[in-house]
Amino acid sequence: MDAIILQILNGLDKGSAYALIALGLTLIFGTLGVVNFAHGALFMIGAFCAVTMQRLLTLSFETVDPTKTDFLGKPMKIKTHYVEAWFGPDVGASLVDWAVPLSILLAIPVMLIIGYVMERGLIKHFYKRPHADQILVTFGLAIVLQEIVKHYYGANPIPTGAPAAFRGSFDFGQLLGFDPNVIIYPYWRMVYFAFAAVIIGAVFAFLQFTTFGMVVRAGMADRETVGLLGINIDRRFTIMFGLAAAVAGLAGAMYAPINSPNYHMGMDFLVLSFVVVVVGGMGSLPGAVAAGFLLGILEAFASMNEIKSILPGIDQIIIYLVAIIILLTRPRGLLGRKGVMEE
Amino acid sequence: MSKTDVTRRGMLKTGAIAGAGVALPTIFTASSASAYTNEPTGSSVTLGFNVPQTGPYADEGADELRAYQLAVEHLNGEGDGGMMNTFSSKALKGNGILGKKVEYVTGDTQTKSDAARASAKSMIEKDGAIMITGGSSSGVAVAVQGLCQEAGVIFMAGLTHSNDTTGKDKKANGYRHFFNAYMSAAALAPVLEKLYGKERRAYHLTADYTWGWTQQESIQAATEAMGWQTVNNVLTPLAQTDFSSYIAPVINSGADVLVLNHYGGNMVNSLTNAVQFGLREKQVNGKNFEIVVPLYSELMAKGAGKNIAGIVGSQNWDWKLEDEGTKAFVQSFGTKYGFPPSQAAQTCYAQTLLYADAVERAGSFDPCAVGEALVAGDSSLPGISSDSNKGFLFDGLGNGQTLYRSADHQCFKDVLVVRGAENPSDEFHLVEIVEVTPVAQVWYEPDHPMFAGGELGQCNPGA
Amino acid sequence: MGILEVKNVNKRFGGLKALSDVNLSIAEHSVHAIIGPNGAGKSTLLNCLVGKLIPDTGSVMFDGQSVLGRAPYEINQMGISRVFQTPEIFGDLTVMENMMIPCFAKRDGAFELNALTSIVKQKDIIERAEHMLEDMNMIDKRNMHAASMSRGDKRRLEIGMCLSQEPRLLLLDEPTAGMARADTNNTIDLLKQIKDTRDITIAIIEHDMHVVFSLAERITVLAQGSPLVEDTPEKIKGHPKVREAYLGESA
Amino acid sequence: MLGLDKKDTTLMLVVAALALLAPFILNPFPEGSAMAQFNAGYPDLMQRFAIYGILAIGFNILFGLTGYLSFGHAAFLGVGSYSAVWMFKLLSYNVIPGIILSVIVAGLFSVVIGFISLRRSGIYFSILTLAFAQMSYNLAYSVLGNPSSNFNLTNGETGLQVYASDPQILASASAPEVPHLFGVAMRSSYQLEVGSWLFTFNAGYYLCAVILMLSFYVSVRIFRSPFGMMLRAVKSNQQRMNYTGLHTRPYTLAAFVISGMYAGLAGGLLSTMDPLAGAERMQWTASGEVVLMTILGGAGTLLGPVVGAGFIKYFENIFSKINEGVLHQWFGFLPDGMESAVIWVVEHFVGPGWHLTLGLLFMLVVTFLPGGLVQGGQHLWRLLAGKSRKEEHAKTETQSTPAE
Repeated sequence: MDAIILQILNGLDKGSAYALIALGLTLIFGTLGVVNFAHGALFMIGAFCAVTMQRLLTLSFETVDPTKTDFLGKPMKIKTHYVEAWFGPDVGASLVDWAVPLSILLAIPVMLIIGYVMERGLIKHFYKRPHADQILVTFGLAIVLQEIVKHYYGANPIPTGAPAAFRGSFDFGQLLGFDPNVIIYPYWRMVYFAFAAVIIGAVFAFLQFTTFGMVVRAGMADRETVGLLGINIDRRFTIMFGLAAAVAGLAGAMYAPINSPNYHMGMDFLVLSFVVVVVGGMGSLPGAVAAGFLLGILEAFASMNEIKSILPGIDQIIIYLVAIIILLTRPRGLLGRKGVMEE
Repeated sequence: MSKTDVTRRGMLKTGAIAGAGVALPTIFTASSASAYTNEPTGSSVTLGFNVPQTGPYADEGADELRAYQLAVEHLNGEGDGGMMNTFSSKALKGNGILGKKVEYVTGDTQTKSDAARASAKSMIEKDGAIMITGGSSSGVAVAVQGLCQEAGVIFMAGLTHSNDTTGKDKKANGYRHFFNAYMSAAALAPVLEKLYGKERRAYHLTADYTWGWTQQESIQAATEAMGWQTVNNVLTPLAQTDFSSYIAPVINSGADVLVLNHYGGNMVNSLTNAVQFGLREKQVNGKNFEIVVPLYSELMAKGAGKNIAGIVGSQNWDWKLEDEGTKAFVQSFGTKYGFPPSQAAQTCYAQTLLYADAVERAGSFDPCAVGEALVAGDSSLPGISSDSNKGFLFDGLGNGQTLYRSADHQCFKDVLVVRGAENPSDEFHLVEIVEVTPVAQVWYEPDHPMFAGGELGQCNPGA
Repeated sequence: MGILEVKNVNKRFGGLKALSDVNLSIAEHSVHAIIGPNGAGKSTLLNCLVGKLIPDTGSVMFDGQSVLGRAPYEINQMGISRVFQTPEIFGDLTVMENMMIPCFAKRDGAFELNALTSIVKQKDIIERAEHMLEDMNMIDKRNMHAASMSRGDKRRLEIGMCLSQEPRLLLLDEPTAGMARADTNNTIDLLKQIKDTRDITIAIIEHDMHVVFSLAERITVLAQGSPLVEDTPEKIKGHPKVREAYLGESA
Repeated sequence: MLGLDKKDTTLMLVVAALALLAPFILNPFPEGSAMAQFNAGYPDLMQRFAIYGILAIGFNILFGLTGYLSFGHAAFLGVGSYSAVWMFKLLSYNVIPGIILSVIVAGLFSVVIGFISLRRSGIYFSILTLAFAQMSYNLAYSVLGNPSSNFNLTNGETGLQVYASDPQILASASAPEVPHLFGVAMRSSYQLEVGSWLFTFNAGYYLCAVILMLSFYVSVRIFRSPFGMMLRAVKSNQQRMNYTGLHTRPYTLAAFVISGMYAGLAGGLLSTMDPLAGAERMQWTASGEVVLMTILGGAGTLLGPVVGAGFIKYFENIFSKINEGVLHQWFGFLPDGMESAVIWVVEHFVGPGWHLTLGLLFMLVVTFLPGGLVQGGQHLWRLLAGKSRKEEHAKTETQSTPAE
């Protein structure tokens, strides 16, 4: 029982990441009809916003300490963080400690700008082009973004810890009446889940309750008609693209403490997130979210020893297997609309 | 835009044949006149450095490349000479190899056996490389080693830790300086016993591919031999990035040690996840819960950050060793690049020097003669009585006295057991050396079951 | 006994009853029009005839054989061709290629793996297609990209493609919808000519009364999913029920 | 000639000439010159050009004609590779059984995957094929390749290879211990020296080249056949197909299987040239690569996919090998400061930066040469030649239909 609850928690957590990426991907599919292979790269850039924030906060000046020597036997240079010099060691250290949450402040404007530039500078010219061309150009862009990040940050993962207050685990089981230390779950992963829930809720509320959202939803359903109403749908779509980029970026920034970011993490997520979006059904936001959580939970269950001992290697293929079964039983995924990306 | 670097076949450079030549039947690029593949006939010789330049191991590849460039400098008599000065064999004179200037070509393995073989082939076929070296994974090492065997050039393996490289998949033309999974396990077991006691229950997470399997098999055998129990061994997909669903079952499994048979990004993530789940603070069976990472590297330590504090593993070499060879190498590398070398860099540097030295001693680039020289002699490691304790004995390349064993082309030397530092003084002191396990303890016979099944076969000169 | 016999056909979409107890008989060699206000179930009925939808109950017999449960391509192979409201042609192909495809379908059936013969060698098909293009008065457009033609030309092409299969029943779904008057009249002339010169039955769904009364020999009026009346055009014109159900709505 | 019209015959002759004279064409620079770095006329790369050309030609039959974008073609490549190596292990190093079996097995595989995946269209189809290929890859890498288990089909990460202990029941003592065609080793080469040029004629390459020409010929025939026209019709309007009495599923399945067999053939040839089959050949990145090759060159054009394949393989193998030392040679003539500045810039695009160059290339080509290198190139050529648009239009009509 405890094992199952733990795997459900894991599944929700994995699902949060899938759902957040898939949500942005679907927004772009649904509103703009663009297959964005660079979406994983946006997630990666978000994670590197956290890394950058950490780097900014740990910018240091060097002083020479003649009493110590470095590995070459020369006098050692001691690095002091500017923030510690300016705000005192305590405030400075806690600022550094809180780098990841603070990076949200960096990630939002950066991702909005990247999204805006990407849409106006590149994607805009590909709305009427075949999907194949969209794939080629966005894939090229993804490679370019990746290589730029690799050039500045290297290929090795970069540890980006959560604030000390969120390290360690929460005894979840005691809440449910289990013995202590049976069902424990890391604080930061719970933060991530809550964060994902807030973002998903905010996006839905935005689309549901604002005029802007209403127009965009109408545009998703029937772009031409909305265009005929004299509404400047293009400008709104640009904003949607920025929003999708911001969602991906925030998902990435907050993900940094869970797994150390590296430059190719976007590609690792790209294929999975496409599977999630399609299983959810093209053009359906709730579908993308539901599929994200469903696949996350199934993946967590498939990695349980009890299941692996019956079906060796099932954890390697579970997502794909489920995707095949769902697509064969439900032609348009869980909640897909007819005619979207079926040609 | 001068001259003729980095291209093939000295024969052409001498310009002996002008006008339309005769079509000559050849295998690979050895012309009928030469006795072996890519016989250098001009004033230079080309080595092929095949390292990962893209993909997750690109940084490791970059460090390997730095070491190679340094080695080439030293061989050509530039720079401070590095470990050439401390190397016990004095055959190298700093005038290239056999008087020929050393040149090199580089390629990208992408950490894929296909791409690595393509890159190595291009070095052999297009650039006339006489020796191929490098790599950062065992799959690639085995693949390229097989290719070099067929092509008739020497392969000096880079970072490859699987038992198979000099076990099941060993080849006459292939040579490994790096240690292997068995040695890691043999070195770790006594230290683990000393640190954590005999009564331990271990839970293994193992990367689901060749290296992971041999690593797990080795460490399980070694720890069980000293009394540990193995609670479970769970295979994890290579592409896995989030290990939470594999870590969670550990919590209530009754295990008090977690062994992470992971490398690179896998290890960084699984360790980070394990620490997140509070395993380091856990008490099980009245003991502190411990995590063991059998194979460490500086880059992994860097990637995992604070999570490695106190976690034990093994290394082939570390720049903090105190011997003369290490000091010379660190000085030389650090001066040129500004930071200390990684173990991948050291093994690549040593392999290049060992190759060059063997050529000098053999007096020829013929792979068969070079191969013989690489493991030549009846010298043996002291303190080990075994018929297979035979090969080329050397010192001064950073690992103390080392035997290049002729039976399987594996180097035998001391193995380091290291631990993640609690409070590293800087980014170069992430790990500290716990113990240098003497070579006698990691010795095994060539027919050990974990290494059985392969044949070295005959050396192939390619002609 | 008509060539097409529809008996007691019912079709529901969730709570909505789209067709209820539809009975229809189309006599061979006649031109039969089905009219009715929006939402009367005309398109649903048509889709049931060609295999796109399967009725909940009832039977649809074509020339004594049931069409129910057969895929559209099988029903087509039985001899029913359909012209769509917006012309469905192969836009990426040339006009000539468009015309050749149904000729192949007629000759080779639903599938033929003739991957290594050249099109150029298919003399009989080329001849047929050219002949039909001449009939349709489009031979000069043979090398045009089909998508780049006018709507009227696309319609002609589509009808030509259907005819080249020599169907026994031609179903037309609002063939003149969205057409200019001149194009509409051309289409009427074309259909008249087809009726006069070919061994064919035509069923037509139409909104445009001008078209209906110029062509139809019999008319079925559909309202709220079931047939209201069936009669000759003259009788239909004056029928009070029709005026009420149909004209009242469209006015 | 051979059932082709004049234009196609010319095209076929051009391809044949390019394939047969590749050792000359790809080695334009003399040995030892600084530009020799750009020579591609060595056996391994020439073989790869031909093999990936075959793969892309086959992929184009599916994607270019029917518009069905398979994201799992690497599975067939991998299956073909494994089949060929198994033939080497069980029978002998003669390449014929290996190549034949690779085509058959890939064909069977594609019947199964195609039958299921083609029940859906559009992106749903793409994801189904992707899912099948990723499952194959993951299983081949781990569960199906554990040397210590009884069922070691793929030899996992190391890759399937021939061991001395393998049966090889048909091996004769006289035949070479490497893949060979009735005794001619695939890696044997003749070299021709002309002045300071050196040209290599490799047996394996010529086998690949001959098969490439055959594959190209078959592809031309398919493009010009009624079947090919039906496939284009599927892409254009499936609804009309159905209401014209044509069953689209067998057409798409046939195209899928043909293209899967091409991929299997390419996989078999890869093993034939180099008898080690690694699981990475089945990874999604490999599937993506053939998609990129086809689109880059021009989907739906006859020559495009081959051009695209050559382009990508050239960058992968040539640009990745340019290192700092080479750059210093090239720019050594510049004054010191300028030299390091130029090298600093160029360095980003070569060696470890070859991915960046490729990514930029994708973006530039698709932005400025819509329709891919071949169509975009033709377009550009006509613009430069100053022909009127009408003429151009008339020309494109007689050509195969452009992508989508």
